[in-house]
Amino acid sequence: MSDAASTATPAGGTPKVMKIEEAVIRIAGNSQDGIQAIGGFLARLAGRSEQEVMTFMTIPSTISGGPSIFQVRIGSGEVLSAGDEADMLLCFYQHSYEGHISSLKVGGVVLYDADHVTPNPEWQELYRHVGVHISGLTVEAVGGTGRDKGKNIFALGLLAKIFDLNVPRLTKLIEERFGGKDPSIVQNALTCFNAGYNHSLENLLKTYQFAASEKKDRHQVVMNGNEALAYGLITAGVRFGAGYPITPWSDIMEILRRELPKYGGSFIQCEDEIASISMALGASYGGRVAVTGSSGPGISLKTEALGWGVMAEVPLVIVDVQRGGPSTGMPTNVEQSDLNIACFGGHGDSPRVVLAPSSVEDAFYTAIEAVNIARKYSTPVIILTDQAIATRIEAFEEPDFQKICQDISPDFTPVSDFKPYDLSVNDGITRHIAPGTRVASGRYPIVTGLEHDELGHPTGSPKLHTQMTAKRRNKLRQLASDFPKVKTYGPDEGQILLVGWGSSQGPIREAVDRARALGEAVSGLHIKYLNPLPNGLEEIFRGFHHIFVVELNDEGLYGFGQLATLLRARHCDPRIRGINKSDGLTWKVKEILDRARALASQKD
Amino acid sequence: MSDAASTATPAGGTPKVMKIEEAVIRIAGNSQDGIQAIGGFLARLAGRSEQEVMTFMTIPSTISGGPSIFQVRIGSGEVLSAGDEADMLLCFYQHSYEGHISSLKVGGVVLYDADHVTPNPEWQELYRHVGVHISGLTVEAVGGTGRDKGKNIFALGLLAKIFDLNVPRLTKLIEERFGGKDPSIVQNALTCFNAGYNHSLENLLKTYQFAASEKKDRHQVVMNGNEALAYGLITAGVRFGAGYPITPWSDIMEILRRELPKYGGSFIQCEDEIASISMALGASYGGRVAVTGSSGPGISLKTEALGWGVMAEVPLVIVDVQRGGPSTGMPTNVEQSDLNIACFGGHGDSPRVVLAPSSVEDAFYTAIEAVNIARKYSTPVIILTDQAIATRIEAFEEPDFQKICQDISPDFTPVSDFKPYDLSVNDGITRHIAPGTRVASGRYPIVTGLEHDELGHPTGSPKLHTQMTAKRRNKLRQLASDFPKVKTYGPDEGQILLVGWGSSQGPIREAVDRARALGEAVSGLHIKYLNPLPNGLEEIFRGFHHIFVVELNDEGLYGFGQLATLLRARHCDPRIRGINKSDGLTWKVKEILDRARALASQKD
Amino acid sequence: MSDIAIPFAPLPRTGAIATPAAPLPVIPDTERKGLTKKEIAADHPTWCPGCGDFSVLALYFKLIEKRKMVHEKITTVAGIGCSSRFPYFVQAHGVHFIHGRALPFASGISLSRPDLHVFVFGGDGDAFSIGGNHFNHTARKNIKLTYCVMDNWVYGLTKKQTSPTSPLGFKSKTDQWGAIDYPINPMKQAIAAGATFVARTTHTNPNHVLAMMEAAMDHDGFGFIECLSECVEFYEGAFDASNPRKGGVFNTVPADHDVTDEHAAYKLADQPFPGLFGIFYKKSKPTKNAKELEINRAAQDKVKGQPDWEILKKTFDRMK
Amino acid sequence: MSDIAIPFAPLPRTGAIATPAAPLPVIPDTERKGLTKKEIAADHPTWCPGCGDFSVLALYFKLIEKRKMVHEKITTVAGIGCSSRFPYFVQAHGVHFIHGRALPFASGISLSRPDLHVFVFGGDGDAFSIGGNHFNHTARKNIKLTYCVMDNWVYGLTKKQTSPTSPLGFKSKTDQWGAIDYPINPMKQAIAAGATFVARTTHTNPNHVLAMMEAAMDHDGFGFIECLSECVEFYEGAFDASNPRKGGVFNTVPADHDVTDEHAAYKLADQPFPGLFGIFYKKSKPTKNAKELEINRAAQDKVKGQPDWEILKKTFDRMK
Ligand SMILES: Cc1ncc(C[n+]2csc(CCOP(=O)(O)OP(=O)(O)O)c2C)c(N)n1
Ligand SMILES: Cc1ncc(C[n+]2csc(CCOP(=O)(O)OP(=O)(O)O)c2C)c(N)n1
Ligand code: SF4
Ligand code: SF4
Ligand SMILES: [Mg+2]
Ligand SMILES: [Mg+2]
Repeated sequence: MSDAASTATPAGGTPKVMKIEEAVIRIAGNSQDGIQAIGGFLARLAGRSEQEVMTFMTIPSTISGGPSIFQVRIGSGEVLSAGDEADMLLCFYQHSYEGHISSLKVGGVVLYDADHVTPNPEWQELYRHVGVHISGLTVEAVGGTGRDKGKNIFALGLLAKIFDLNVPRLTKLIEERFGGKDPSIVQNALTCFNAGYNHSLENLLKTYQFAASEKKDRHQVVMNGNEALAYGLITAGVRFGAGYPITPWSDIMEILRRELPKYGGSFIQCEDEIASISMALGASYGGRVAVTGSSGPGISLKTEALGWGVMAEVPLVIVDVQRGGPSTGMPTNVEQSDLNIACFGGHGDSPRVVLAPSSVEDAFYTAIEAVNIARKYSTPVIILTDQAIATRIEAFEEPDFQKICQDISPDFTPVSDFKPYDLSVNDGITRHIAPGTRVASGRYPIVTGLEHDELGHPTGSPKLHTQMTAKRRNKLRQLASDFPKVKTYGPDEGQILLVGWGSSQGPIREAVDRARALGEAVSGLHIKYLNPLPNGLEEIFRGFHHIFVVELNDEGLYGFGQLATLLRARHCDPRIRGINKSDGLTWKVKEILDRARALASQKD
Repeated sequence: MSDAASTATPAGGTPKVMKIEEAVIRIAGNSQDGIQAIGGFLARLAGRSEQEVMTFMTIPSTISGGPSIFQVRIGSGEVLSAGDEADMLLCFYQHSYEGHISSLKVGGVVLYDADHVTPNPEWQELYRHVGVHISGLTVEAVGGTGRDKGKNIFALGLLAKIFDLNVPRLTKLIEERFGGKDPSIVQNALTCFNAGYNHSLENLLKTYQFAASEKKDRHQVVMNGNEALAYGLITAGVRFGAGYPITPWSDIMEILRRELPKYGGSFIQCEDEIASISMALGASYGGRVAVTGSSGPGISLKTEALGWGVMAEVPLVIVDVQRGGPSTGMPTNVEQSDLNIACFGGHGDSPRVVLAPSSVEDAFYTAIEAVNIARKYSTPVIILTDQAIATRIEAFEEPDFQKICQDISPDFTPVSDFKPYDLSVNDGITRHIAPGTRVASGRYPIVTGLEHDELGHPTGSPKLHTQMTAKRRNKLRQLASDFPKVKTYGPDEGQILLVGWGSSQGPIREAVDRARALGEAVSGLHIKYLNPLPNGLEEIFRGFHHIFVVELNDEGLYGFGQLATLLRARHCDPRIRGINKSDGLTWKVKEILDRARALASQKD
Repeated sequence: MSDIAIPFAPLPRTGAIATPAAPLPVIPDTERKGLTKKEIAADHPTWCPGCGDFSVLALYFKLIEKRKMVHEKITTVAGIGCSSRFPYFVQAHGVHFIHGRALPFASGISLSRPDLHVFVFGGDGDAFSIGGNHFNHTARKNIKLTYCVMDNWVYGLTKKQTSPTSPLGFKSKTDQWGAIDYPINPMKQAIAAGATFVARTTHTNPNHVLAMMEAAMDHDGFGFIECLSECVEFYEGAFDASNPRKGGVFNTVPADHDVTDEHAAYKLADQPFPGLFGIFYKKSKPTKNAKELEINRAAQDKVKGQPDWEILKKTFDRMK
Repeated sequence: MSDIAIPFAPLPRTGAIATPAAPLPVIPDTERKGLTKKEIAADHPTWCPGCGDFSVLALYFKLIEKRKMVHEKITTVAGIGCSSRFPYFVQAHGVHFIHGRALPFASGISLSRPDLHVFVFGGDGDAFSIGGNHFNHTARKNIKLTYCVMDNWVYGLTKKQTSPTSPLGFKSKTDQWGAIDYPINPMKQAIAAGATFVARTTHTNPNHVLAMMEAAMDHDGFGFIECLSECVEFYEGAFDASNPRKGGVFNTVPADHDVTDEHAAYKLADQPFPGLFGIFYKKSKPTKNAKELEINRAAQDKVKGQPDWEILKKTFDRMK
């Protein structure tokens, strides 16, 4: 807790309250104990209290559950990452205690279940230990059914006390969460909560209180990145989707399957990923941009049909929730190793658009943007999100739905004559008419994956293949010129420029802030549009001595990652180097800075 | 005909023989007329006469056949391409005459079927016209069945006379070709041939004679690139393959299906491309490197399973006979647009090996090399050939089979203990034992697509994912250091370096020769190993002012092609620029030179 | 990070199409007179002279004329193959998709555009080799569309490889000694998969083909027709035994056959070639289209009258 | 261009494996004593406590013990899913391939390694959703291997989505209101596809499972077993009606059923859940393995005694 950790108070004396800017709390136990729930409550509470919040969790690899953590960072100021080190570690078992103590800041607080954890004397020197018989007290509280179900809520009560959290709001959240089912459940939950809250922590001498965060003009909503993306698509006007389950993409399809019917749409679970993208393309052809998506292996399977979308120039949104690869890889870990397939997947020259959201909120708006680009440029658009954004919870300002909700239903106004692949149209962009649109001339278009003439009929003409290939490429060049100007985070001149994309925006910005605080001339550059790349990057590069591309993927055959490859190829600037890792985990701010400093001190 | 064309001889006088170095003959008609056959005979004859030969043909897009050409270039010296301009045009119809006259060298000879073609007075000024009633005379010759079947053989006779070809050899070839079936067929063929040969061409005043080519120490064989590749695989010891038909890959699978049984192997036609690569991987796991392959869309479908091969580190050979893309694209045209998918196809970081043959002969040896690399580095290897190599016919020295034939049958010697993904082995390369191999320790390996430990069991360990990712990448770095040193074609210093890969080697070399002949400092660099790239290219680049990468693919979003992208990314040398086209046709030497000169005169 | 703007404003709805000169009047269906063959025929087919596919095309034209289809609503979808070139020859909205995936594509249209009836044409390889799984799942889900497989027992476009319907012994480029894999039985596969309309016909009997097309089109659900269509180039004479004009016999499904009896239908499919022609199986069962619609109705009842943005807002309120 | 060298010399054959210390003796099969459970069990399964898959695994161990399988020849292949984690738990050669493609992979082993008998395990989604087409084609080609589908009527690994075998009304994450797609009937699909051995069993009847595994393994061809295997996490109680211990009934195929009668077998599959258990269909028919072998024999007779290089040389002589 920025500053709390420093001031170690002497034993004895009365509890005193201390103001803090932010806190990183790591909850370690087993997934079955509902530790995610504790984190969820804290996050939502922070949202309602207009604080910033970010969470991070690990998912056990076995279905039956197992050791798992949930880390939540709550701040009155801007929260950019889930935090490198925890201020407090709440642990339910010996394995949680031993496995995660190292993630605790020296001087930090260990809150442990005294029924399951025996503290280690050495560690007691380094960290402030607080033991509570969480299991036992929970069983007592709910009336000795013998099962300690609810100990997570009990622990939530403890945290509420320690961090002086808003109890009415928490109570409300608990009621909302457990409401509906039989009332006894809500009752038990509240009992556990109060038991925890009222449990006296005589041996803990301090209560922390978050400094008030500046008032937000709109309410905050709290959700994870998959939810944000799914609702963004609905807001954009998407009403049809098709997919096949795969982690971590599945919840997007599950949300759309549940929600779309309210809007007169539907989402179909298909027999495989190939059928899903084909079905989505069919619906797009039907007149309204549709969505499909997947993760890992499922994305590879979609590349053939994606190529048809590029050739036929049919709009489509494809969501890729990246996970650890290659092959089945590491399904519940994060990685940014699908940039290559997103930009180049599929045979032949098949230019498509690739965008990457940087946060949960950005996932929401990126979805809308993707839909609009797909329609405007009549092209498939890939949204390259990842497991970290998918699973982490953030609070962000509630969107102004009345303002941004889109109607993109098809238009069947008859046309006099029509050529979808018209080479003469001045914007050079293909437009399709949906079936059901009458063409007065009686000449109807065919939409096809063969090289074609302007009406969509097959051609073997070298001239047409040359022209159509250029047409498909040039519209993306035009898109690039429509992109908003890229700006650096921090001054546009300095020693080191940290270039990143996707979910690493937060850690990179935090790294920049930290370095700046220490007087180091470090700035950040976040690239959201990955294919085509925005123009004018060379000017930005000119302002720095070192350009490091920070990516969660392998350094590759030649020593740099996937975005670095694109940038080096385009700009031929040897100062562009890679900071990469493939350990399946998000960046720690410290890792980035250490690597950057080391690399900068090396000769290129 | 290098020199013939220049010396226009006066009308009248007696025929005289003239020595020529080489000739480019274009035969234009309908595919049904068996014009491919004429070309085939000429090519095989050239082969037997130890001449160099290269052919080029177009395939009608409709199944029912239609206008088609076959061009053959025969030379006593080295023949590098099928030739830009023809010395002689043999045309059967008005459309063939009008459609192809422009491909004829000014002063060249038009040999036309006077029954179907009426010469154009203007053109008669520019080209020497020779009309023969080919159809009529054929019908007469075979005894007026009314059908002009055999007119192609009649025309062959004419050419035999004009070019003073070796008649006994030709006769033998005709007998071999039409033998087996009922004798009357051979009879008719020979009748047609002789009729053509003995038809007096009083109005053609010259007979051409090829200068003797220097004696080759081995016999020459004549075949197309698909045949060479298929037999190369058999020579390498491959005994199992699986595939699904697609043009132009199909004949490779058809040849293997027919030939492998003789060697105790088999090739299976599967229900689709995914099943084929899966089946091939199964056979590879069974202990002996197997092959699969496809073209265009089929390659996209294989990327998921390919990724498994990379992750599990199972050797496999994947043949990609490139055609015009994207999507169904232009199935019977050539393109080099699959380099991206070959290097990057599939999700996650999945390093694999990519090689491209440069000619029919090279296709044979590249197949062997691919198999050996796949086994030595336990990795999937992609052979990136293309429609041009697949369909063109070349003559090359018969391989010394006794010397190069390989036995790669599996070895089941029991082992004491075994870890396929052993991180400690000094060469850092994974080895597999085939099922059937006893492990004395009783601990057996699992081969898997999940990230794994050394025995192949799943892991969630960040450390192992980092180590295994490095292991999969580093073995390819090691492979790169084993590559033979790359050499330039022509001096290693100069103005322009023309970099190319695959089937454009011939035209590029010819472009270099031509430019050099004119005193221009142009050299060539052929890159056979595309992933990983060979080391030390920067030294070669240093010797030139301009580095132009000549590719049959699109200039892309940023103005350069797919190999250029790889080279620019690795070497960050802005002088690397692209010379690209996507018209579905092979390079004309003139195109390359014109484009190179123009680009060189531009500022970078 | 709430400084997010959306650089790409939504296109106006009309932006989806090339700006038409002056918007044209919509012709009420009642005022339509059926289309003439001339109006509905596009490119001259690139098929080999004599290819069976010509008759299937001709009968599709007849169907369009006879049933007075509304021109702009005709939607023809195909995969890849000789037969799959079909849409190019029909002067109407059409799609030439990828090999083996025409059904899911067409399902996407069918499920999102209840106002259209989609026709899908393709070959035996497209349908039963690479496309086999989509065939089964489209059938079991009973998605409303008409699927006519032009079965020539061979891969035509790729020039004579064995197809899943090639009989044992058929000499192809991939089975030089004759096919050895047991062929599939399209009728049995369709019935076992749960198809609700299963019929068999042959290109040499125009009236029968037309009758089957009409019946399939009128069926509310997945309508599957196997139409024998000879490949004169690579499998000449394959179907002579079913062609009276070639000394063959054209036997129709017995009049007393109960088309709703799954087992009887399955048994009919046992007969050796030329087998029987007609409707083997027909059952009315709610379509997936209808079931999805029901789900929508139920869901929309709960939010009656609210504009989309309001529904979204309420949803987000629950995430505060 | 004949200056071509081959930079990569072939590896010595033994190069395929990590150089073993001292080559070890091969133990003749006759001298083997059956393996113990301890020798054949690997990692402790990561399945949820109570998952039906445990019993299937236990019975595979039993089969291995009982049939005295040679350790190094046991080859277990799976796709992706909870059930597909199977190979990790067996201490023998094994492969964890990709989702839905275990059958073609296993076929590659079966067709190139006649000395091995491959067992394939997987789930209902793996087998009938993404893998459905491979299932049909492996069945019709009658490729020799044993395929045991552990059917739990749900997607387990991905946490409760509808599977092709989920009954109508099953509430899953992708069908919150209950499944609406008509489920497939694995027995009918297998029979119609041409499978030559089709059996059904359930994890709660160990002896029956073992019997089916033995019969499938002894069948010369494609042996398919649907084994109900409860997902206690996401579909608890799904199969109670088939479990006497839960008040259900376990009815076996009637003794007088003729397993070679395709129609009778197809009819048996009509019964509503819990249906019947046992062998529905069994027919001996030449396998693809045998037919390919025949082709090889014929081809090799023509080149009897010639080393490979000579055959190649002769072939090239014809291309001069
Ligand atoms: C993914 C993919 N694989 C293979 C091909 C090549 N291919 C085109 S059509 C075809 C099969 C044609 O047979 P069929 O479906 O029976 O149609 P037909 O030509 O006989 O009418 C194949 C294998 C392709 N275009 N795409
Ligand atoms: C190509 C691909 N698509 C999707 C997935 C995600 N996935 C893994 S297992 C599975 C289905 C599991 O169901 P089932 O096959 O019935 O096995 P179970 O877990 O029920 O035993 C899915 C969809 C994947 N790994 N690969
Ligand atoms: S190849 Fe066969 S199927 Fe194709 S067009 Fe010709 S006759 Fe018809
Ligand atoms: S989720 Fe279901 S299928 Fe998977 S292990 Fe648990 S109980 Fe078994
Ligand atoms: Mg066919
Ligand atoms: Mg399952």
